[in-house]
Amino acid sequence: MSEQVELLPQSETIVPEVVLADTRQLKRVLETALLTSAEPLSLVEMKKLSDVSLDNRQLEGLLEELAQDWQGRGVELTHVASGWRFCAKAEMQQYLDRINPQKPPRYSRAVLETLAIIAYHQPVTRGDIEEIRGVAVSSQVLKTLETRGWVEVVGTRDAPGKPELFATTKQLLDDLNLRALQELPSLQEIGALLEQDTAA
Amino acid sequence: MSEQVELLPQSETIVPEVVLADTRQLKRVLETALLTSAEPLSLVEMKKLSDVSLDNRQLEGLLEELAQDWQGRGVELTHVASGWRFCAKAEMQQYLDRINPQKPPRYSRAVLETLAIIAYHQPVTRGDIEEIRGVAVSSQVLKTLETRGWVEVVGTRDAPGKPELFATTKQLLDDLNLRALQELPSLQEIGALLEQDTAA
Amino acid sequence: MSAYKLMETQVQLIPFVRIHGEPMLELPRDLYIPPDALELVLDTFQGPLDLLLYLIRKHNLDVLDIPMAELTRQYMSYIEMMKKHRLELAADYLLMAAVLIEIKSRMLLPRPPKVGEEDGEDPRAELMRRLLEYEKMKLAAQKLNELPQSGRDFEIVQVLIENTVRERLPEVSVEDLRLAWMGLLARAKINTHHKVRREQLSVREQMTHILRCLQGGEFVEFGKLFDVESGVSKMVVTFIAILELAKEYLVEIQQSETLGSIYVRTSRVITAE
Repeated sequence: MSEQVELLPQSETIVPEVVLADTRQLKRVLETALLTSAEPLSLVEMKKLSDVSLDNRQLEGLLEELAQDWQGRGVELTHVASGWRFCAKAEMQQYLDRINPQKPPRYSRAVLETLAIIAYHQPVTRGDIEEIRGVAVSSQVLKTLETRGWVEVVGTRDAPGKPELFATTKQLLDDLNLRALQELPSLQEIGALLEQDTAA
Repeated sequence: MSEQVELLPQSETIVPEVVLADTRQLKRVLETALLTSAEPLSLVEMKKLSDVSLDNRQLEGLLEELAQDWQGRGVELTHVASGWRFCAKAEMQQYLDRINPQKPPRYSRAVLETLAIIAYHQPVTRGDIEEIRGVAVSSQVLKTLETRGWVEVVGTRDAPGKPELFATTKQLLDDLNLRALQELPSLQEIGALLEQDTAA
Repeated sequence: MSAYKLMETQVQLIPFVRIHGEPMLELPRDLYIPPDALELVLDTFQGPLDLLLYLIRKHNLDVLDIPMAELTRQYMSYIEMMKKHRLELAADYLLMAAVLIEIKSRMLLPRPPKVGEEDGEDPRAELMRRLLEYEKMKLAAQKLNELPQSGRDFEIVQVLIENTVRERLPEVSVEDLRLAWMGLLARAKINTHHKVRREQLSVREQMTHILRCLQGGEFVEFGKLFDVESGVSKMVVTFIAILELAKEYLVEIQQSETLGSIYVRTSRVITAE
């Protein structure tokens, strides 16, 4: 650790809260934790990795550096709803599919429409969904979305029969590489698209 | 890619089967595949990632290079029986544990009660324990405590069948952060608590 | 205020179906659909709103100015087929037919002179609203499906953590022991008078200690069992512990001659001899 000894006197003007050598080690640990974690890591979780206390700004600074370090690779550090995680770039998928050609099932229109209604109108009851779609919603459809972890019951409406209220989960945002619901395609744009079409 | 232009003429002696730019891309793809695969990847699988055909030697050469590139990081590329995979270094474990603390398992009530009886009534035989608990004490329970180093046989009682006498060890005191058995909650206090409880 | 006209182009939102194994990229131009294709069509449409939207688009109709008579007639011809073949699926469609006919009949009635805003409302308004809302969700569903999806369009990195040898052992606290004991007391209704007497733990501990000292089975000189440096109270405790052990027949105390050395050993050895 002669490095540390040499560096300390130099940093007399600004006293860094985290010493350079420690920063390097912390980045190694952060990288390892992010690479090995099955779920995105939140700032709160990542702070536990540091021996010295870090504020959000410092930690985010390190994460940005880490993201920079990974530029040009097939894998990138992304910021999603529940935190940060490494994932492969979409352009890599064609290669990865060669090894593992199994794909998750494509969802039926019934499932996708139900998901869209829950995403854009949440919280909604099954009745609300049926009202918009104009048909009964099979339990299977909701089950599919719940099993995938994309949709969950968040309460019941104070109405006869206490119908359950469905909403989308963080998992959905994570799986779509989004940070917040606002990042979903905007309904206004979709509406505008319809108008454009009709105006044409 | 001026690099490529400069480098290619140099390699006139050996005509590489894989051009340098392609090699770089192949390494990116290899790295991505290894990072995203849940299982170790075999050479056969990894060959599918290349657009040009590779022999084992070439592929292994690339993997060695990749392993080199990762040196000094918290994650390393390792060669296991069924292929190659990235794996976190053991030294990282302590940090990763901070984020994902495994919940320590708990002992059954039988184990805890047996331990309490041995602690408060030592030295006791299995018969004594059974009398107090009102049920048979399985060998497994005593074995668990002995294996843990918390209980040991300190003699036998001069009675038919020469039952073994169990007592607690210093290790138990150490593990409970006690200096002496007297520091255990006194039975009187416990009894008082119970009476209070039942009176309440 | 330009009218909403739904473009023909959106017909492509409907996935193609296969009839007799032949892909059908577009639904038949005419309204007649062969009976055996109907089931497929029924599966193709997501419901009456979807079917209505299809009819409106196919004929380049204006949602905001639906020609109710024509739309209802076409819709009914579909329904007739459904009734014959997949009655159980046709309920929602029949309901919609009722709605359509109701709208149509209200439009046929002469409109009363404007009394209030509500009365002047176009009977088609609610249907239009629903059609437009559904269409929006349909498009939203498509947009959602186009977003890159984890596992389908990109992979999550997952590097192994070798869950190292370090096996986690259960942790026990003093509190656990206290609770265990309370459980015992509560359950077995142990005679409190007997068991919760003033337990002299220090004596018990010392008894264990002495048994350990005697583990070799040899006689140990009485005095050697006392640690003079540990203080008077400890020595008293040791003495009581030896007496207690003797009382419980755990040790044997021998003195071969008066005023001679006293020896202690575990009683086990005696019987072993």
